[in-house]
Amino acid sequence: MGEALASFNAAYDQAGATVAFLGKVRPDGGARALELTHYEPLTLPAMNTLAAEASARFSLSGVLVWHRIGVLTPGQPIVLVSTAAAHRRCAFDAVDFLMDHLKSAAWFWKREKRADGWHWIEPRAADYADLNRWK
Amino acid sequence: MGEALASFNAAYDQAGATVAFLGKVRPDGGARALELTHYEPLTLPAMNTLAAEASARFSLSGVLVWHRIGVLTPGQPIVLVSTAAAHRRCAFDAVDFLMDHLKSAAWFWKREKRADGWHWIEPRAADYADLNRWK
Amino acid sequence: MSVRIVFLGPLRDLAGTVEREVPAPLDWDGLLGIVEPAIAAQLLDERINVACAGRVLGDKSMLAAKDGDEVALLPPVSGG
Amino acid sequence: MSVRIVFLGPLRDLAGTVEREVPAPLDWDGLLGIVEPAIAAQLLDERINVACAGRVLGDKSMLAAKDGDEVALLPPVSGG
Repeated sequence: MGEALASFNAAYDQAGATVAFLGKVRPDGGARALELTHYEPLTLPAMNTLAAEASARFSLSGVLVWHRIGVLTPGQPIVLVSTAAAHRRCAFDAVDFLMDHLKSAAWFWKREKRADGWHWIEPRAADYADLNRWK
Repeated sequence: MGEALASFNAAYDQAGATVAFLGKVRPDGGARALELTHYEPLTLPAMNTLAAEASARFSLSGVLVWHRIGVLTPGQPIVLVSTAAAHRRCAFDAVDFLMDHLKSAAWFWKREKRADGWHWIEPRAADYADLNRWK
Repeated sequence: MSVRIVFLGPLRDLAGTVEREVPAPLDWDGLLGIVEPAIAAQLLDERINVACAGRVLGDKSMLAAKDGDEVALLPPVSGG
Repeated sequence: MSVRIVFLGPLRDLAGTVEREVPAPLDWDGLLGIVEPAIAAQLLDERINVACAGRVLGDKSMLAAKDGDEVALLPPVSGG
């Protein structure tokens, strides 16, 4: 995370504001592992489209979106989003926008391993409500 | 910035969400330099109080607040704020809260060097409006 | 002359497999007839998307997969 | 027996100095009388805060600085 942000920040040193979000696996409810799968033919094109949309909508100087796949354990990073803009509000809103879309509009599926086996995680109603804020 | 965030993040690896904001000197309107002064007997105690308030209000696992003083040139960092929390919304709102307070309720004064000399920068009406959101 | 059906997320468990080769061409009715009834029932849910040859269909009932196409069955996502 | 007055931000330019030693004790009327008229006018603005001995006064008119205290005149801040 540190290196990625340091170089992202150096690349956009004339932008007044840089915001970063890092999401990690939480040790909630006895979850032992999280598996993220994706559908490769759609994932990257859709993320590129999403990043371009955020960039135009919030007048960004730069945008970085990383999302991991595979089996991850508590404490490991899942997603890193960073934006650079002239003003704080745009950089903030863009990260918010990107995260809301990555949570319930990008081609990833999440399941969680608990003591009794694997459980798929569906987006919650709140995630859809978050997404609808941007429509 | 990279090292600070990497170690901050490592310190709070069980928190699901880390948000960071970095504010830099913008090369706006021909500004050649920015000077930040503070009142030392108040600065650090007030920042500690502010960080503690954010921590309690947004249930943070961790909070980092750095603010520079002295003469800075365009592209140089002024302020770095980072928060760790179980959930994204809390980490986001806490950074927002901290930045609004650092802009118009912490003991810093800013002046800008333009072609015709130094000019003091007063907070804008929008900065006070941002601050009032939290009251 | 075949189409590959790819099952994503929880549909993978329902199908008991990651992917399946079926004869081409394949349209919507053909798809509903060839998958397990439990999956066919899911496909009728509007939250389930279908992609063909790398494009998500705006109207999945217009599916028209030809030889070599990959048809992906996409349940509600949950990233981040 | 003195009090140090510290001028912050733009008040520094108005005062033409960073700080000034004045006789202790010093109260609100004493402060208004001892600073330049332009600064006294500023001090009446409610957005100007006054700190004494490291504490911001809730009511600056209650200023009561004694020997050795530092009195800081704090105009509206602009950090970040």
